[in-house]
Amino acid sequence: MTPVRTAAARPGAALLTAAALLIGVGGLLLVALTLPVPGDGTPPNARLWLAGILALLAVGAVGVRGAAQGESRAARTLPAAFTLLLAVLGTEALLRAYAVPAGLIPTPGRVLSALWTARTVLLQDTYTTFVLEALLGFVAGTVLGLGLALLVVRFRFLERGLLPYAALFSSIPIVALAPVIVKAVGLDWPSKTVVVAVTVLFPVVVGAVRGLQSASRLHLDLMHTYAATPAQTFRDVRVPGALPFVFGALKVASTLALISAIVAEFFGTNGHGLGFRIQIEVGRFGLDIVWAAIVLASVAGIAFFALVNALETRLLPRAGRS
Amino acid sequence: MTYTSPAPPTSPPPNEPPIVSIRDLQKVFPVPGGETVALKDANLSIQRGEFISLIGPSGCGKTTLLRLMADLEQQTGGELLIAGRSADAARRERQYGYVFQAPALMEWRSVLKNVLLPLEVMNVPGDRVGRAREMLKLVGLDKFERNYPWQLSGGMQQRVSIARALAFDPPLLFMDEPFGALDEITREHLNLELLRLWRETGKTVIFVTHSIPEAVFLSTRVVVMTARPGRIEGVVDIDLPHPRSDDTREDPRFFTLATEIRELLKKGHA
Amino acid sequence: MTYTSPAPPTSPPPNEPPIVSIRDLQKVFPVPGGETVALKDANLSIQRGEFISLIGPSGCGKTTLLRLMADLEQQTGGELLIAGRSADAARRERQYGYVFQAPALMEWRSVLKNVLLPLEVMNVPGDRVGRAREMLKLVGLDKFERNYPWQLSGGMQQRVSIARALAFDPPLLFMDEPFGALDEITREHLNLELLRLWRETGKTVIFVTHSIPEAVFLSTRVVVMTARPGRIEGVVDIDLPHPRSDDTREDPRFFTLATEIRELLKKGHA
Amino acid sequence: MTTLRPSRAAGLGPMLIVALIAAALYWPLMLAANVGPAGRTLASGAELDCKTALACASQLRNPVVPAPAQLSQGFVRLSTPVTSPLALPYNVGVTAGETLLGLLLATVTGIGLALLLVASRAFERATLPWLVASQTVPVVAIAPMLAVLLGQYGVQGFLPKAIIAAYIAFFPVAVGMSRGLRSADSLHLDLMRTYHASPAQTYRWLRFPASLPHLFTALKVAVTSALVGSIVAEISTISFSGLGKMLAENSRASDTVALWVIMGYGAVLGVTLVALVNALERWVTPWSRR
Amino acid sequence: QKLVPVKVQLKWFPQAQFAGFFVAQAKGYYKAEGLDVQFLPTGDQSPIQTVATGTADFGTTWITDLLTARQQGIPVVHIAQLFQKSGYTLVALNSSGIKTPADFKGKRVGVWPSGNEYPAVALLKKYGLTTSLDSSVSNPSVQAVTYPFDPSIVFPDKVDLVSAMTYNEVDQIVGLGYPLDKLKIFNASDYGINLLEDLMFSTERTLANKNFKGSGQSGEDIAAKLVRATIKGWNYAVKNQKEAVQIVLVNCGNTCKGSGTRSSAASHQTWQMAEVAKLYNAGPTLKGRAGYLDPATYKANVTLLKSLGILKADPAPAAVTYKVWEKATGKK
Ligand SMILES: Nc1ncnc2c1ncn2[C@@H]1O[C@H](COP(=O)(O)OP(=O)(O)OP(=O)(O)O)[C@@H](O)[C@H]1O
Ligand SMILES: Nc1ncnc2c1ncn2[C@@H]1O[C@H](COP(=O)(O)OP(=O)(O)OP(=O)(O)O)[C@@H](O)[C@H]1O
Ligand SMILES: Cc1ncc(C[n+]2csc(CCO)c2C)c(N)n1
Ligand SMILES: [Mg+2]
Ligand SMILES: [Mg+2]
Repeated sequence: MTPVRTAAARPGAALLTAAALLIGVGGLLLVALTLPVPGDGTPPNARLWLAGILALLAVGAVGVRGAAQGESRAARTLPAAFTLLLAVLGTEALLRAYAVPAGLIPTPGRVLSALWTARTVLLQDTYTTFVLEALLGFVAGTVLGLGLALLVVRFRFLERGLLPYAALFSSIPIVALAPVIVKAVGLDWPSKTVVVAVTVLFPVVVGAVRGLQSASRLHLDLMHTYAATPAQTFRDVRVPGALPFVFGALKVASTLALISAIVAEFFGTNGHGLGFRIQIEVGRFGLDIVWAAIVLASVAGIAFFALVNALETRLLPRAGRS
Repeated sequence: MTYTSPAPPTSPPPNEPPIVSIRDLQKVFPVPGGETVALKDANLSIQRGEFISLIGPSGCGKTTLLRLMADLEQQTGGELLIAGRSADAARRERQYGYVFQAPALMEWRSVLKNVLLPLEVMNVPGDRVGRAREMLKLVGLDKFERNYPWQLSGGMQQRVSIARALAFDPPLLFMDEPFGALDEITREHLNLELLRLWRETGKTVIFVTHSIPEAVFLSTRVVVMTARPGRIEGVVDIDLPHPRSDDTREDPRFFTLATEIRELLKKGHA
Repeated sequence: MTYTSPAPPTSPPPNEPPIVSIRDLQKVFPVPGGETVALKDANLSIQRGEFISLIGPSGCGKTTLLRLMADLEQQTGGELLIAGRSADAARRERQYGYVFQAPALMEWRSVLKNVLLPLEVMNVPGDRVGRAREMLKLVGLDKFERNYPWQLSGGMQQRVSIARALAFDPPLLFMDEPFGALDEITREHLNLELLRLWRETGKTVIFVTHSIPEAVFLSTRVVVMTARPGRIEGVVDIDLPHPRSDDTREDPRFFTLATEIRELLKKGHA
Repeated sequence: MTTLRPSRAAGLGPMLIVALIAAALYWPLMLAANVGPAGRTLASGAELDCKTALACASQLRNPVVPAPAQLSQGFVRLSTPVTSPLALPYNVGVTAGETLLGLLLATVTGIGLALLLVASRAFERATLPWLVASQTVPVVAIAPMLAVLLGQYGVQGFLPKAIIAAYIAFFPVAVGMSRGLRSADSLHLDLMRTYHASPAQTYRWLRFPASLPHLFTALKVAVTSALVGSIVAEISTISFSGLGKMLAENSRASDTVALWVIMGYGAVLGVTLVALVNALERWVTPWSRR
Repeated sequence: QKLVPVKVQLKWFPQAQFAGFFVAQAKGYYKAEGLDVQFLPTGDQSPIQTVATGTADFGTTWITDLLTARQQGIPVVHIAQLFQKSGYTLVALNSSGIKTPADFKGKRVGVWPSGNEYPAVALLKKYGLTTSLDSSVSNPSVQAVTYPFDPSIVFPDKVDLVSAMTYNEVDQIVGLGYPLDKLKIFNASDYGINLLEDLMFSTERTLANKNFKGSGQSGEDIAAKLVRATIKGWNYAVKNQKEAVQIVLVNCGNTCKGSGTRSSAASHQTWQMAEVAKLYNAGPTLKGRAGYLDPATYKANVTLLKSLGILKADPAPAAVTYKVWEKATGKK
């Protein structure tokens, strides 16, 4: 209800925003380029640079805040991009200022160049981890989870008898589960797919059951007066009410799926996958590739999350006013 | 609209069991640190084709009584039969429609789809959309069929919920203050429509209202309740002639009956 | 209860600006595939100490008008001043209390705590609990102060919400069908209590109702609205003497005024 | 309608029955899972104390699924002496402590972030995508680095595990809490507006109480996340005790049965912690009926 | 007098592999040098990382780890070499018919990840074999799989050959029901792949520190004391293995019991003690120069790592210091 402030409506503010962003981003870039890469040349006076870098970050943050005003497309997307830019440049500058060895923490610049030089291997790994393991496992786990949730809600006995055990299983960490599954299924990618499916299963069951049970009392009463069959109550009241919960669970599961796949790869692989790459490169202190793999995992995770999000807005054109 | 079997009001076929029969009915709600007696020692017998109004102070158990009859709540004592069967059996046979005190529309369905709901659930044959539109027209909302509930005013929502309850043409209607949120003109219009429907279809209606004139105008009998613990204070026979019209309200008997109910209510309030 | 400054009803101090002044007020809601004109060309001026009722068919914009005055909605056209200031400024000065069409009680607060809410928010000094209890007594719910909202019937909840709005003694009261869910006896009792309060405190009340007798009984003026697009059809001066009592309803003038409003309403409906 | 909903106090009966069914199915399933490896092991010429694949299935040294007798022996072996710092009870306690401390950190951070997210659209736009991103980073990969980073500032032992636990647990709290803070009924918001309540007052009297159910739902997710986080942290960083430490040790020693027993303890700990959150919820929100 | 606190990061769980350290601790050799030594248990993090960041002052690791870290700009320094011979093996069943490394072709080999795969890669390369670990090879002649150390996960049903340290995993495999006479063990060192294992290291900063933790002594002096006491411990341990095993057993948590659930910790550690004694009692140790890094072996290691492409260039001379060992032993 507060009137919408837009940068466009206040040219002064727009100018200020642009200036702050320019100083923040440009300044950090300049600092990062001026400072030597760790290992080349003498380490600079870190304390002095720290103050400067923090100041530039603060100026940049003011700019980001300004850029986030209004409802334009730019105002929605640019702040996140600028934040990333500031964070990356700030990290680069800090790592250079403190001359941190690349074998401990690589500078973002090195990570970027590793992304490029190792692109074929990394893309192959991403395919294995994301498509074969995470995506397939996610789909399998979701289908199973929804089916189980339906059963649980349909038969109250199962709800009381089975659901408590779901909580039990969901607190078993993948690190304990993965060796058992790898042992049972094998070292190739399907074992990781199974691990992903199992880890996705429980959030989906719990979310779907919660959603299916969140139906309004009055609506249930109404269906009761119609002597509706459970299937009808299900379709007309429970499912529409459950969708937001299910999507909430799917969003959690989408990030979980990728992490599980990577972690499961720590317990045995045939030489493919981002988890394998991370593990093998950590041993070689090739942390630039490690971080490149982490970046790819993150990007895949975000893309996955965004996909589920888009599906949600598609399927749930929520009628509610905010 | 075509309805079959215009049953003569207030004259049930002989030997038919009462459609509602209540003996010593009681409902106690447990509340933290005690209990609320919402209904106590209620006795009532309703014949098929009657139009019964329940009237009484706020919190006296009218909603509770309706919910018990609709098998939405379990009694804690006494006996309750609907058409000679248990409330549960009657519900399973889809004997009644229920208009809740709150509209209870589904926010993910448009107005039309809300009215279509019971028709879909009960798999009513024929032109369902036509039927739903007819009902919306009856309550004056045919222009809003594509709106979503939150785009309607309170009274409009309540009218959608009335249309929904009427849509599948149940023989028994429970209506919990259906016209409470409506203006007098709309209300009087709907009163007349409801009476016509009742007359033409032989439905039994059990109707909660706070308006004494409305109760007198509509009913064959008015049940007056008292508060805490909810009890039936008295039952007033409304011996005004049918069909009723605006003239009915001018009848001196109308005034006498209203006063009688008023006195009973006052007694219950004290 | 002790109230100071018993202002003479309907006679505002000279030169004071009207407490509500509306010029060509308009509110359009965008809806998918078009717009709903909820209010159009509304003009109205209300003096301090008046008791104004809004009456009109369901969906005609009564709630919308109240919400505009309460700064809960922004007009899409026209001008609106509360006590010579913007609606926003008036709200900031806590000039008014608002009783919503739905009870809007907070489910995590007991009845007493719900009534205490505005006193706590506004940090009203003195015996807040005593004040809240007094208000609950006024609406007949002093025995329920420890219950949670879901343990009350619909009408009882609405009464709690009335007690809440009265608790902090605002000079201006917006009431959206506050008595819609109440039985006639309770309603008449609360009508009298409200009138007494109004008389004794010099509050200005803007009151939405569907009951013509209620509007006539309570008001200094009745604003009759028409539906779609919502407009002010006419304003009827209620020149019945104060203080009013049960006898007022017997006044032939009462009947004339009610009929006049009725005619205006019918005209709006057509 | 009470009859349509399960009551909280649902009996333990169904759980017991399911447990019994699972117990009855366990033996045949165990045999089915192990008979393959047992056969292959025998075929490869391994010297076992059994002759047929079926007989070996219940006494493999590293079974896919351990036999009940193996489990019970393992349980006794790992649980006694009860007070020993090498036995499970003590280590469960350590992990529980780390988890709870992690949950506390996560709750404080999560609520703080939620407040910022709800209060400032700029903050939300600038950081939300990266908060999501932070959760797509495999903790196992960064936990060692994080522990090393903290270690050089003398942060060692209990705290790094709690911090790693908090790293994965804060997100559900932040999301749940911001959803909760936004869940306030629009009519209630209108009401507070008519009171001209300050934002702080609106939070205190409306948004916070309205957010509690959401917060607790999130906390139940967060507490299991925190548990997983502290176990992962124990495995991947310097640790002297804890369930994760025991998992790592026993996995290096090829003690499959021990892994199952530890997993069992972990699961029980998880359920206990969730029950604790549930109890807290019932205590904090007395008005909610169900 | 006040003891100087020293943190030492071991590279594995407590077991007889570190017998010398535990004996030195138990016999008070460290205390006698004025040191209060704490051993940090291992995790997934590399000892290099803990030492480089100062979480620990000294560590043990193996040569490839140290040199690759150095190559990535981490200023770690080799100060003493404990094991003079590699204990890395690849194990197959006799029944598999694998007789020489040349037979590995077309087989599945299980290797440990995280930099522990190099000895296997080196061995394979020596026989002209390529693995799937090298992503530049499109048609590898050996299928390599990684798994987390425990051989029972993969052996013998999922791989034909499995990595094993002479002193640990070999006995675990025996515990799975395959006595030594059923196994064919390929010792990497027998095939000229002798990448040195357990060594002690620190950082340039620590060694150059003039006032180690306010003790008034230099980092190098502390290092020398630590090395001296450790070598003393090792010498005692390999001579008194029974007693050493008893001391080790006090230090282990759940890790000493060896394979499966049946073999006792004591018998497994007795085996392990005997095996590590063989690795300790080799090369310079036999010439009374325990702890000395034989320059020729070091050079051979560097050459091997360069030929594998793991090292791009010769490591900086500062990667190794003999000063500490000389100070500790008084030898040259
Ligand atoms: N679920 C419940 N738990 C506890 N008490 C309840 C519950 N439902 C209703 N009550 C109590 O039962 C009594 C009767 O309630 P009911 O809703 O039947 O009243 P009513 O006659 O419909 O009132 P109104 O006209 O205000 O709607 C009230 O005192 C109410 O507080
Ligand atoms: N948020 C909204 N979006 C779209 N249309 C709306 C919205 N709110 C109200 N309307 C429309 O505005 C008109 C006036 O609504 P309002 O709630 O003011 O009616 P009312 O006079 O209070 O009716 P009632 O007596 O039934 O409460 C209605 O036609 C309604 O459909
Ligand atoms: C018992 C035992 N098993 C494996 C390793 C791991 N490890 C350490 S050095 C090295 C390379 C061998 O040349 C390997 C594989 C260990 N430390 N101790
Ligand atoms: Mg009611
Ligand atoms: Mg309204």
